[in-house]
Amino acid sequence: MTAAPYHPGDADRPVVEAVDITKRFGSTLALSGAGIMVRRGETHALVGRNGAGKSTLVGILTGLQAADGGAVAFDGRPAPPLADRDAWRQRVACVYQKSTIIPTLTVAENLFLNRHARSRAGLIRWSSLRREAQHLLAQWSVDVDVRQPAATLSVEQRQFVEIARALSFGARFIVLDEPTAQLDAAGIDRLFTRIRDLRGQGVTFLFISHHLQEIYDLCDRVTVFRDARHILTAPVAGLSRQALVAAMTGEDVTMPEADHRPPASDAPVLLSVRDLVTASGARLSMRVRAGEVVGIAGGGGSGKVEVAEAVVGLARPVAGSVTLAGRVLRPGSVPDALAAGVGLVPQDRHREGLVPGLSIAENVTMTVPQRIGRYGLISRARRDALARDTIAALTIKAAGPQTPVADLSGGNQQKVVMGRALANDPRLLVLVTPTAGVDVRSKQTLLGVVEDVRRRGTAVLVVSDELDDLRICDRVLVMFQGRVVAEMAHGWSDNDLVAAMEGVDLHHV
Amino acid sequence: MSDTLSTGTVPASAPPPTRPSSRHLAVARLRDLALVPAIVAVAIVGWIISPVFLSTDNVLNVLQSMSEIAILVLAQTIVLITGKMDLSLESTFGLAPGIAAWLVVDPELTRGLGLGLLPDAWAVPVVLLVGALVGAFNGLLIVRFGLNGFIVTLGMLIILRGLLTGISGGQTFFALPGSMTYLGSTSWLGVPASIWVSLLLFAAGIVVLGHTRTGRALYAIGGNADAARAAGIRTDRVLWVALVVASVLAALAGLLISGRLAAVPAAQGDGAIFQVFAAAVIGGVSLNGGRGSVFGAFTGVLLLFMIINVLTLAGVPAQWTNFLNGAVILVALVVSRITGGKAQT
Amino acid sequence: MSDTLSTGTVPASAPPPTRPSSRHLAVARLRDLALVPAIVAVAIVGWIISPVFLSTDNVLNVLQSMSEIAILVLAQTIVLITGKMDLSLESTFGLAPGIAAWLVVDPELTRGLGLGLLPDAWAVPVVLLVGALVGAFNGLLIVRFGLNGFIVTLGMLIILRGLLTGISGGQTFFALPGSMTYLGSTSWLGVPASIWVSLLLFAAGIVVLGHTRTGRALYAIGGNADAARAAGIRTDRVLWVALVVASVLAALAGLLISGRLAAVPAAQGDGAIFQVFAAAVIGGVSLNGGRGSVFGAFTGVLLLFMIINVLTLAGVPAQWTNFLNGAVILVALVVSRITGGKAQT
Amino acid sequence: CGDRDAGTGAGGGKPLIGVDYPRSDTDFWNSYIRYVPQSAGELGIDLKTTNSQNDIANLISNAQTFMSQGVKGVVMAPQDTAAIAPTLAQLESRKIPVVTIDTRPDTGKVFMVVRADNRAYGTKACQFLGTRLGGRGKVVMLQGGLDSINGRDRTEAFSECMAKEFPGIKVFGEATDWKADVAASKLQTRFASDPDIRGVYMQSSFALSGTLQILKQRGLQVPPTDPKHVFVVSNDGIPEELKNIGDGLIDATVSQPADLYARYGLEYAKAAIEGKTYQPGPTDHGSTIIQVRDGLLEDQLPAPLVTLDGAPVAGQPTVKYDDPSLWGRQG
Ligand SMILES: Nc1ncnc2c1ncn2[C@@H]1O[C@H](COP(=O)(O)OP(=O)(O)OP(=O)(O)O)[C@@H](O)[C@H]1O
Ligand SMILES: Nc1ncnc2c1ncn2[C@@H]1O[C@H](COP(=O)(O)OP(=O)(O)OP(=O)(O)O)[C@@H](O)[C@H]1O
Ligand SMILES: [Mg+2]
Ligand SMILES: [Mg+2]
Repeated sequence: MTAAPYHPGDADRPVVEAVDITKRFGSTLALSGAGIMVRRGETHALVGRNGAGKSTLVGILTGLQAADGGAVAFDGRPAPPLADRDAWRQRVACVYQKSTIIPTLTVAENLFLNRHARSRAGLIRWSSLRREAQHLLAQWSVDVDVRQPAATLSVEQRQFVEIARALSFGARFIVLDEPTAQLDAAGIDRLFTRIRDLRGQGVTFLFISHHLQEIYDLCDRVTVFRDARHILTAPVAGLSRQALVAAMTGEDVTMPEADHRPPASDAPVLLSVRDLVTASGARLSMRVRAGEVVGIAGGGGSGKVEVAEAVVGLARPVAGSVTLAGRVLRPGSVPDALAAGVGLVPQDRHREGLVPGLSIAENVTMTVPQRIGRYGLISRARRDALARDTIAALTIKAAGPQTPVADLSGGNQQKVVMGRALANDPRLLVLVTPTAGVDVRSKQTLLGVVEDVRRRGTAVLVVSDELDDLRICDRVLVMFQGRVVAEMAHGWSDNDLVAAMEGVDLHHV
Repeated sequence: MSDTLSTGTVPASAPPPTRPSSRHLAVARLRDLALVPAIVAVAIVGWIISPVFLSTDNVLNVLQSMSEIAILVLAQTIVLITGKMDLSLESTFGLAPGIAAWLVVDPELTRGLGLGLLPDAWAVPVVLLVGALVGAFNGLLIVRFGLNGFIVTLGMLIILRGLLTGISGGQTFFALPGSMTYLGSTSWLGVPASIWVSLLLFAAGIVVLGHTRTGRALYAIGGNADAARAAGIRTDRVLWVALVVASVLAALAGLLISGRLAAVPAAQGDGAIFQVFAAAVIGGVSLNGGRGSVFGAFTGVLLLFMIINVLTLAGVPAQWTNFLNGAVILVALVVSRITGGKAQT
Repeated sequence: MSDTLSTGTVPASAPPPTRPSSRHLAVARLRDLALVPAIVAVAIVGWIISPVFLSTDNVLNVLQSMSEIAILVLAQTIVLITGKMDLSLESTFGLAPGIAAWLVVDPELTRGLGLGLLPDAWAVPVVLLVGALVGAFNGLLIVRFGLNGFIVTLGMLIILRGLLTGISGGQTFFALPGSMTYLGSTSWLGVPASIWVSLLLFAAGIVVLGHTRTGRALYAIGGNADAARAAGIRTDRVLWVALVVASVLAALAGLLISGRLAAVPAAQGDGAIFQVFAAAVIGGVSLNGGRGSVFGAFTGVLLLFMIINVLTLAGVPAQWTNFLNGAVILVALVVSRITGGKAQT
Repeated sequence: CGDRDAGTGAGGGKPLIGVDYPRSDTDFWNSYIRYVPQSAGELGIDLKTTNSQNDIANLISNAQTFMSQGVKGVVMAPQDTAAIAPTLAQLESRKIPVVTIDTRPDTGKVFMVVRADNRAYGTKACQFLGTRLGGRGKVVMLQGGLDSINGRDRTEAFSECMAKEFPGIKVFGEATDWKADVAASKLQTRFASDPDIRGVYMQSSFALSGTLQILKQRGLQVPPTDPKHVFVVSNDGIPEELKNIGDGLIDATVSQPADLYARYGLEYAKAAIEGKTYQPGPTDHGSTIIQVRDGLLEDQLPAPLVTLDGAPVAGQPTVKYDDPSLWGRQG
């Protein structure tokens, strides 16, 4: 990282200031007279619920999109024209929320896209480019061959490639839009260490996250957006968590401590997984009683998602069996799992959760065609009625059941996925990272729903590495490198769980 | 962050940001009707150019001459909605009746063309069977082996056309049995049967794609195949079905035109696929899957054939007909882009 | 997770899950050479069928007869890598020299065909200019107006072909000026110039697409256009350039074949696009953009033409040539799928 | 056999001749394709054959292949008469004689052109329709493809003859691209706009069955004596047409001599290899060789008009539909 010369004279001028920004997408007002001011050298947090307009502001601050109204200034000077990408890139680097990795290109090329090392003849020098790439990734302990296509990277490795690239421009101002959503605890640690390092060198950050704790750990000041508007900007230190959430949600919510009531110990065993072995070698055996919420925790690559997918039939296990309420599920068959009463919230809502072009009603009822019609014919009225129920129950913000899910904000989309999982009144609900990228308020709703269904006797599997998700579980199985290494009853301490996920057994050192 | 969790009652949520999405809905529904004004306009222009244009005779003529291509468009629409494409339909259109004729036609009557292996009654079943087999083979390569649909069906287009040339020796099959010519040449209630057949198929298509489980599954697969699979839709099976149904429809369309011509020329359907794509896309069917309607596709093919008919009636010079056809397609495309309002990707 | 965040030192990360990445890499590099064994095999088979196959004469024949299509394949490869497609190339191939001939050819010499408006020296610049204009028009509709590339260029294919039929009245332009016939008919060092030209263009293509920022920008756009834009690539401009370059290449290829024929038939290039796509895809170029190489495309077109040549030498029955051509494409596709090892999407 | 090159051709002294078929997807050319090996057998010729699939670029490459294979003569039917010139020049430089079938190259030297006069087809059809309609009424001409020289010749001759000799007849020319379905729908459109159409001239048999279906659908298949009768003239002379004339479904066709194309194409090629030469004038097979330009001879084979009764039309003789000399009656 080459430190650019520091001009003390500029210190009072904000690194970036956006005033009165308005942005529309068709009929959606994404930003309405919103603004932000980031001071030199600070780490500034931007928070707000899903769809508040955070990422849209990022797009405007980094010159990817033009605002419909308002002005952006860097160091007190107006922002360069949109076409002049180079000028923008000198002022600001960014890790976008949406992946900007090009899967068909090699890791090395992704890191140096459009700024390849060139010989004097103007031709790309691939060998030196690879060397630089290797060097860059080594700093982040990302151990991959830079010659392989980026498509082969894990989600986490990709995120590090994005981060490494953004930080390698030598920009003095860096925007991070939910950089931690895809990282495990160790990865987040590495990132934060690095951010603190750079901050020490005078680099300014704009940091977006739905993990409020990260805001308190890392940031100096925070700006809150709500419903496309700027609500407040204040020093983090002086703002209570309560006040912050109130600003985000616009209501003074009290946060009662979860009153955990374990299921009756005589409840029948509903799900039993026997010697399940996935294609990648992860193993799982367990029994879950009716009304029980069981967590499966683990870091990246621990195999937790693979076993969950094998249980619900999304992936075909190599060995083992899954029995739900006495019925042995056909391996690798989602329809059979559905028929037996499995509801699923898959890991990635964009990839497996939603058909963006179709309406909420169609998405929600996709797993239950038999409930909305007979003889293969679909009754629109029944479908819409069912969807309206879901919309009400999960407080999905939408005009109606016919709204295409592509028009919803992330949190609301996730609720639709949850609605789809609940549509067939499941006996077993499997939730894979159910609250990823979801704002605090929506998180509350979603986890509240879990509490409701478990009361009705549904067994729930929560597959996640989010401590918040796992806190509602009666017990948590911790996986590490494909094996269950620990089981923790409700009331575990965060330290123990995190240590177990990292393969360290604190009690047997 | 445990303090953010609440297992108590869900508090009333903040009022949603205003979204005039009812307008959005209206647009979505209107998209189906997007071409209707254009159709009316062409009808008026046609009537001004030649009063004959709106005569029953000419209207039936337009409907009949578009009926076979329309069924191809329906077939292609089904495949396009799943996010695939099937170029080979134009060859199936010729091959299916060609094979039936080859197996059935008496070599005595046609100087050795045809084998006369099967009795006449088999002709129509064979046509449909060939369609089903072609569809199944496409399915094998595309769904099972994961080959790219565009290039598989491109190869099949060439192969099937070559197969027809091979078995017919490039000649036209004549002396078709009555069962093969019946549908294409008879009239019901004074209206050619092929018009009835195509209209009925479109009506069925509207119902199936709009109001049945399988139909909606096509949209789900086209919109996001992984999500459809996770929702318990047997995506592979539905894709096979779509490909087979499309090929069978193409075979049926081929049967109709063979009936109308009372013959199967070796070049039957040659180049038709361009028109088929154009009609489907003008009718609002997306090439990326998941979007479009059967009714829209129908308006697309209707508009195209009305314009061709007007051009014929107006007697445009022969060397400029191709140019005008192309121009019509491009203009219709741009217009449908403007009325549709969304960038096509 | 607050408790894990405050540590100062970076903890040693867990060992990453093992990935057989070296094997993966080998495959990636080998994909370029995937067709070489097939080419060698065909050469051997060809030589067994007819010893003439490997004679200099015949090799030059194969290279020359593929040279123009090969340039079209190069053009299509450039467009495909950006994730678009250009069907209209086959019409530009005929139209560009057609317009030049129309403007230049003396009507006295050709029974009224042609206008004789421009001096002979203008012919070649006009050919290239027409190519550039067609590409720019495609760019206008696709890049600027956001229309779907497949359907725009399909419309353009029909329109441009119709335009050529229109200006020529369907006839063949002949009596071309020497400047138009030179490249297509002369020989350098005993090898036809069109072979040199096509090889040089491919070499240039390999360098540009593999080793310049613009070339890599094509791949980036094809892989993920939004990401490419975020990386500072002017995606719109690069797409325009790709479309214009492709059309100019098509025009140049048309010039070569017109030179070889000393004429511009109205049907020049008719149906060639099928072969072009087949060659590119067999050569490993993805229809979804972002993947494929110029060298691979070259091996694709070489393989196709070698097989066609072998079939010709073997004297397959006329009726079955089409079928065999189609079968060859399909088989090559399946084989390249097996050697490539990845499902094509 | 010629003694110059004896022994170099395969099969001990039989001359090796390359024949390129122009296309294999039409009835007419497939008949030709069937006659070629037959005639080659009769004439004692070794054959190499290729198929240029209606694409001049293929034809050029095939000619190259012939040269590589060492053929001594080439028979081809270039559908593009301008673009073939460089290939002819190349063959000439290798001293390989060329006979073209069906078309006459615009430039370049060939040993002999074997063809029937396509303009005469159009004129014959015009005279037949003109006299039968009594010089009045409306006729539809189903043209072939605009990019085909033969189609253009027929169109021009028919239109010119109608304009000159039967100005009372209105001609609707419809381009069909040689496609049966296009022809059918255009004809139907014409019947919709002008129900009083009395004659149809189709430039090739491709439109045959579609036309018959339309006439049947409209109830117009009535005997010639009925005033509603629509006179139909076809072109090619394939067996189906002859049968239809016999059944009274169509009225006439022009018989293109597919068999003679094959036979004389090969015969002239063989003669050229043997060093024979020809002069303008009548031939031994009822045709005439004419010199169309310097160094270009053309054997114009008879292409008779075939009718139900074989009675002369406008003073020209016609052939009765069941005459055994017609190629469509053989085989
Ligand atoms: N390209 C787009 N087209 C249409 N609507 C869009 C587009 N981008 C964003 N929106 C809409 O604008 C609003 C703001 O979106 P934005 O992505 O800025 O939210 P966010 O605050 O980043 O939310 P999240 O926390 O879920 O990332 C949302 O309603 C979203 O649906
Ligand atoms: N020289 C010919 N001799 C006999 N019949 C011909 C001739 N030319 C054309 N025809 C008739 O027209 C049909 C096709 O002719 P031609 O080869 O000229 O087509 P084309 O214009 O190249 O057509 P396409 O558009 O299909 O390429 C044949 O079925 C044949 O009956
Ligand atoms: Mg966001
Ligand atoms: Mg053609």
